[in-house]
Amino acid sequence: NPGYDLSAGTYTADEAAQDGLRRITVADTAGMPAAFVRYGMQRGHFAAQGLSVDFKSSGGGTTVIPSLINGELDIAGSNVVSSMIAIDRGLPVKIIAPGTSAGVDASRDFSALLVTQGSPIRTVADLSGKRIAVNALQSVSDVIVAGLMARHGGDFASVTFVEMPFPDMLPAIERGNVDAGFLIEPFGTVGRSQGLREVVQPYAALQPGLQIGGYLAAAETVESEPEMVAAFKRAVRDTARDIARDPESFRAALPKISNLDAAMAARVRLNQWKPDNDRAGMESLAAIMLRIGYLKEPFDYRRAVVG
Amino acid sequence: MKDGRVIGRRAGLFLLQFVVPVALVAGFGLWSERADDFFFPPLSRIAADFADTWLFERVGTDLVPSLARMLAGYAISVVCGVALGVLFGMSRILRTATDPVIQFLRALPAPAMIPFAMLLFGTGDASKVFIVVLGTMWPILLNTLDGVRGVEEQQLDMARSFRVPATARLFHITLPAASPRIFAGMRTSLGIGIILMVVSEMVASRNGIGYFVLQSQRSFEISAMWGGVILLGLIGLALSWVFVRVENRVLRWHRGARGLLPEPATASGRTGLPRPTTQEVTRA
Amino acid sequence: MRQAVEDEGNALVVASDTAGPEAVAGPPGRRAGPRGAADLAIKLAGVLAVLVVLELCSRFGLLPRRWFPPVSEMYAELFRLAAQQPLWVEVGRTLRAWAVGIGLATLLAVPAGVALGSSAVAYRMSRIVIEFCRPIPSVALIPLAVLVYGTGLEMKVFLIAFATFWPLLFQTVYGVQDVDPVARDTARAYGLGAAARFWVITIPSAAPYIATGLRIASSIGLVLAVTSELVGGATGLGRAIVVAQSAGQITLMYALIITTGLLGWALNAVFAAVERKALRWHPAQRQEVAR
Amino acid sequence: MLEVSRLRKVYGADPQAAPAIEEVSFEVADREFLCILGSSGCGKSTLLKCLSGLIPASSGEIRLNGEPVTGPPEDMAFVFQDYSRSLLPWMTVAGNVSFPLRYKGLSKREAQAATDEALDAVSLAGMHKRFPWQLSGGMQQRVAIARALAYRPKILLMDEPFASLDAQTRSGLEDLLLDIWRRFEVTVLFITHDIDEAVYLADRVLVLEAPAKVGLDVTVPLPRPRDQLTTKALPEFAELRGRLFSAIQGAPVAR
Amino acid sequence: MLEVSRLRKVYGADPQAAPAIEEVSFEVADREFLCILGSSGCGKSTLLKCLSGLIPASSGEIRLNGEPVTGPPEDMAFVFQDYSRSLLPWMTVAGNVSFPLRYKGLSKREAQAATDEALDAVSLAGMHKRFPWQLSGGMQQRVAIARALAYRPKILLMDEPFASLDAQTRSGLEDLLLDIWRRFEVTVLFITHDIDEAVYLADRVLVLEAPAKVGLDVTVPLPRPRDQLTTKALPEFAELRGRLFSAIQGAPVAR
Ligand SMILES: Nc1ncnc2c1ncn2[C@@H]1O[C@H](COP(=O)(O)OP(=O)(O)OP(=O)(O)O)[C@@H](O)[C@H]1O
Ligand SMILES: Nc1ncnc2c1ncn2[C@@H]1O[C@H](COP(=O)(O)OP(=O)(O)OP(=O)(O)O)[C@@H](O)[C@H]1O
Ligand SMILES: [Mg+2]
Ligand SMILES: [Mg+2]
Repeated sequence: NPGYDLSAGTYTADEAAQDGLRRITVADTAGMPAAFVRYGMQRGHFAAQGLSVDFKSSGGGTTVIPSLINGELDIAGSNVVSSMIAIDRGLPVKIIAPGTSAGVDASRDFSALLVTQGSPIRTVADLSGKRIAVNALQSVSDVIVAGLMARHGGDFASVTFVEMPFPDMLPAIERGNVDAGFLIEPFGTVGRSQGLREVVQPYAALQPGLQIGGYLAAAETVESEPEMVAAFKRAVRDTARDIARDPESFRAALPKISNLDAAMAARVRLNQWKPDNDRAGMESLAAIMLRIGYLKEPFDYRRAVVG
Repeated sequence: MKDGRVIGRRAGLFLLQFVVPVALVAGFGLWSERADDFFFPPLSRIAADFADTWLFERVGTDLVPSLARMLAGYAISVVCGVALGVLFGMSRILRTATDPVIQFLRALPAPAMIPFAMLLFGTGDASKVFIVVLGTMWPILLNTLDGVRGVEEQQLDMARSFRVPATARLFHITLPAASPRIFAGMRTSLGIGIILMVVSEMVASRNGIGYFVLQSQRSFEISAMWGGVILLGLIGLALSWVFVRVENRVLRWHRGARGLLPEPATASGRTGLPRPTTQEVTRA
Repeated sequence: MRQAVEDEGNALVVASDTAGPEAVAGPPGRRAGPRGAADLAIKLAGVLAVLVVLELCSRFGLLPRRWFPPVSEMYAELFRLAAQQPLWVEVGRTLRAWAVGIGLATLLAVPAGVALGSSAVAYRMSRIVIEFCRPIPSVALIPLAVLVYGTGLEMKVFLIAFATFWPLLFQTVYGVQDVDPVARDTARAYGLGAAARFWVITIPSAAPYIATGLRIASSIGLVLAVTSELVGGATGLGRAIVVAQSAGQITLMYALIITTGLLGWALNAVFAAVERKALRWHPAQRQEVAR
Repeated sequence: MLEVSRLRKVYGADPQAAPAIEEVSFEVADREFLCILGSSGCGKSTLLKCLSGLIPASSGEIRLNGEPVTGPPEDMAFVFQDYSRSLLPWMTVAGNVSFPLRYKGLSKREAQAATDEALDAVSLAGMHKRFPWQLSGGMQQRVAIARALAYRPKILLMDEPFASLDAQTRSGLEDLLLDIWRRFEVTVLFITHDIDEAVYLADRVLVLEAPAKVGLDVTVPLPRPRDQLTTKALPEFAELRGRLFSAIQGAPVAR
Repeated sequence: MLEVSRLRKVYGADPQAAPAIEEVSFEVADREFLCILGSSGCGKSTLLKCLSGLIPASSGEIRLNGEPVTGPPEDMAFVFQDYSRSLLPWMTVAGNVSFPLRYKGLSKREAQAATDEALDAVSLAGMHKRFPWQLSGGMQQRVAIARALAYRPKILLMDEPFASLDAQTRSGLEDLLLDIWRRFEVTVLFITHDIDEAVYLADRVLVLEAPAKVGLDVTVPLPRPRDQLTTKALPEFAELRGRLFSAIQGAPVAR
């Protein structure tokens, strides 16, 4: 298991040894997104595009963006909502490639809104006035909830979002510290197996196949190294297609390329990856964000996204 | 004439403390206006943001709850830290038995302990107070423990020979003798307390300065974040100002015994206890 | 202070050979043997008591077992981990940042503390800045630190040094103010210059405070090393905790947290041992020897 | 009645180390005034601390009225040789003197009266509100003495209590001590280096030789009440003084 | 030549407070041996500290060889009254004696030799490796004395240096001091409460009255070299002793 370490800190594929490859430094969130890049590396999709990837796992939007700007990272994964906020505030970064996406059908979506068995919450509209655990405020989860409530009824302003790490949500739901939790895999699976009830698969419910993640690069990099950016995009596209074609081998690889143990890897709902950016999805998210004040100006897709 | 000089010197000392801060602020102000760096916005913008936010819109919603949680945690720490420090300082067996556990607990990072705190105390204020306690108790405990162990033997022997009971020895000898160390620990903890107040508000919060700073960071409102940081600094200044005043009163004897008071009580011993001086004093 | 630097080399030699070889010889009749064994037993008893309580808490559901596994399972996981290299790699990453950060903070804070503790003017000039900067939480600085130093060792070292500077500084200031005036006058009477007094009087008098400060800083440094990895994305134990957490491996996560605690304990033991040697003259250590 | 039998004291954990007290046996009757002489480092202070139960003896036995002494007995006062360290710097002079009284059961009022009286007796009236570190060495020593006197002990242990005092203050305090000793029926153990003082004060003088064993144990045949002028002019005084002087001269110096 | 003119010292910042030294003027010739007597608390220690430049005078002037004294002059040694606190607890006995020597420029070897010699002289040979807190009071005082002697000062200030020593050790050290004073041409200022000692040692005796003003300034007419037996037997000795005694008796006690 070469290159593996506990902090999933750095991972350099064997191909780094080969000559003639462009070395790039990429970071992505620990867990499934990180597994995606490493799967692509394992399958040689990056090397095929002339890239040798030094992979780091990241600590989320607030730290990867400074790293992109100071040149420490070439490319970093983040979620589209945080990325759009950063771009809206004038940070010189651009979305260059799609990251994870919601499942096309709800049963294969990796997000889940969980409540206790006895909870009165049955639909999105029931969430009015309730406390929902999310892993980060001003991020994907609250935007998605806002979108769902706008569509299905309910008063978004009356919802209280409580920020906590995913693993802490399950006990918090069970003990009644929050009324519902907005989880992703593998915690959704864990929660369901522990008897929590799934109200909805929020990502897919808002829009099947909605793009959640995205790869960012500094505007300067996009400008000065278009070929590298294009090569990275192609590698992402090839990896996404590879996984879409044969999700089970990706699943089989999970215990090696992520921290999931084999039992869990066999059960989780897999994320989806799409070959291209989802302009419609991003624009609909942006509309919601503008409405609830997360964006200050209307989203300009052409300025924010490359390709 | 001599009085005039003394007053002049006092005024000089008083003004002196503003020289460096003013210079730094001016320097940063000038630099930041020109720097055009996203992460270091112009000082004028930070100031405007600060005024918008903290005068006095969010005082009630964020500042007060934060301070209340922090001070509650700090108070618990002082009480527990001193009590445990005295206990462990006086009993070799207890000290030895608890040492590994304490050293272990001390090294646990607060952010990693938040899940555990939430398990124990839920997501409310109690878990945040717990996080503050978990971080601020150790400097007080360690200093008290070392202070208690460093008490001059002769003083304890004296009290023992006069058959002063153990509790009285504790309150009249051990604690006063250890008080310079206890204050050192409390001073250290004060800063840590503010830091942990912020850390504890990173998770499961709906208000507080830490929450505000974190959300500003999240949404890349950098000048708002700086405003929050400045507020934290100001809180630190204010609390330490109060702290030093209390300390000067309580540790006056120590300053005097250490020859650090320029104005010891006068020889005539006129009235009551000597008046506490209002400035921290060190020997030039 | 300038003079202190000039005379430093010379002064160090003197200070060390007046206290050095003799100090090692020590008071007569000091034996560690039986007492050391008894201490060890007491310590083990203390640790065991806590472990048993925790174990029972989760076994009997006082703490929800699913979210707080029995400690025996955590330790089992830890032993499994300890047999493998990856754990030690993470420990190494964390410790390296810790060591550099603490070292840097000590080098900066102790001289600064001595200067502030012995000069009213210096203290006045800096106190507002100090009190202002001290409560600024490192977590708030993480994005800036990442911007300036990246997510590697430097960022961690910066955060650790920034956070541990303050306790060390204040402990030193308080220590310097606790110098016995008769001892200070003695040195002055014998014509010791400011630099010599610094090494011969001030440092030893303040040493108990500084030693406590170092032990406080040691654990704060460790906490910050881990926090900066947790939040800032640098590799090390903290990152491993996040990774374990994000994979839902609660037992692994707690095993890693325990590793942090054990590290803190081990580092403290080292500091305490050095302190016991170096401060044998101090009443706190004397009690353990004489009587 | 204080009985000391085969007392031995070795500092530290190593029983092989040189003893501070080799082996001492003696008795002190109730209300006796015993002075202890001996060269520097011969173990006088150690002996006093053992007798007071402050430090444990390595072997041997100390009995007070038949009871073995394991800790400081009731109604005992101690004036330490290192007086400046035995004063509490965070208390005023009055606080230092009255501090033990409160735990003896005196009311605040009584404690204050006793404090005032004792401070008066050592010529420190008006110094109540000063702190110890604002006093001269001799004044500090007198505060320590006042504390012991105000306590009205039944046993008074004094370790070179007058060492830092001038001749006049000293003789005044000697007489004060004799007066208190007589009026309140105190047993006094008094260490001094001043042979005149020892002879003038004591019923009995013990000369210790290093490492503390009793070298000489003489009863002072001088009549009471004594008086600085007449007593010191007595031929017995001079004779005893000479004897003690040569006894100490002959004693080996402590190493 | 040390000149003190109209020296006044008030502790604290309040100039209205009672002064520790009212107003003192006197001179000390080079190589003179001056003893200072005075009741407890009359300002002797304060005077010595002012002369040494350790604490600033409130007014008046101190000149050493014509230069005003603003800080501790070179080649001065000081034995403090509070000897136990002037020993550094983190240094061994040898370390305490030798540390000033190294800063005086002596090589390690020379410092060690001087330390050995001084410790020998005060009968503490073999105590090199002990720590001060493992010594008896008198031994600690002798360490402080050894430190001063090893330093080979030109000016030696001693504040009740022999207060905790037994008669024999004391007279031995008196003679040692006289010997060193003569051989190394030291100016000595020596505070004591022992009139015999003052007369025996001094060229001149100063009696201070509280709050320190010079009450008496007498030259000691005794021949040198002096000797414990013969000198003290001289009629002039007894006469001077009597004079000083009554001078001190007459002085008011410090309040
Ligand atoms: N630090 C101080 N602050 C205030 N007053 C002081 C201080 N030190 C001494 N004094 C006062 O100054 C006066 C003189 O003290 P000093 O120590 O000089 O006396 P002394 O002659 O040495 O007495 P002794 O023989 O008892 O040592 C005393 O009344 C004392 O209370
Ligand atoms: N804490 C200690 N640890 C080790 N040895 C000690 C300790 N205290 C005293 N001693 C030794 O015990 C011996 C007797 O000391 P003690 O203090 O009883 O002498 P003393 O007769 O009171 O002398 P002095 O007249 O000088 O006060 C000395 O040799 C001393 O070095
Ligand atoms: Mg003694
Ligand atoms: Mg004096």
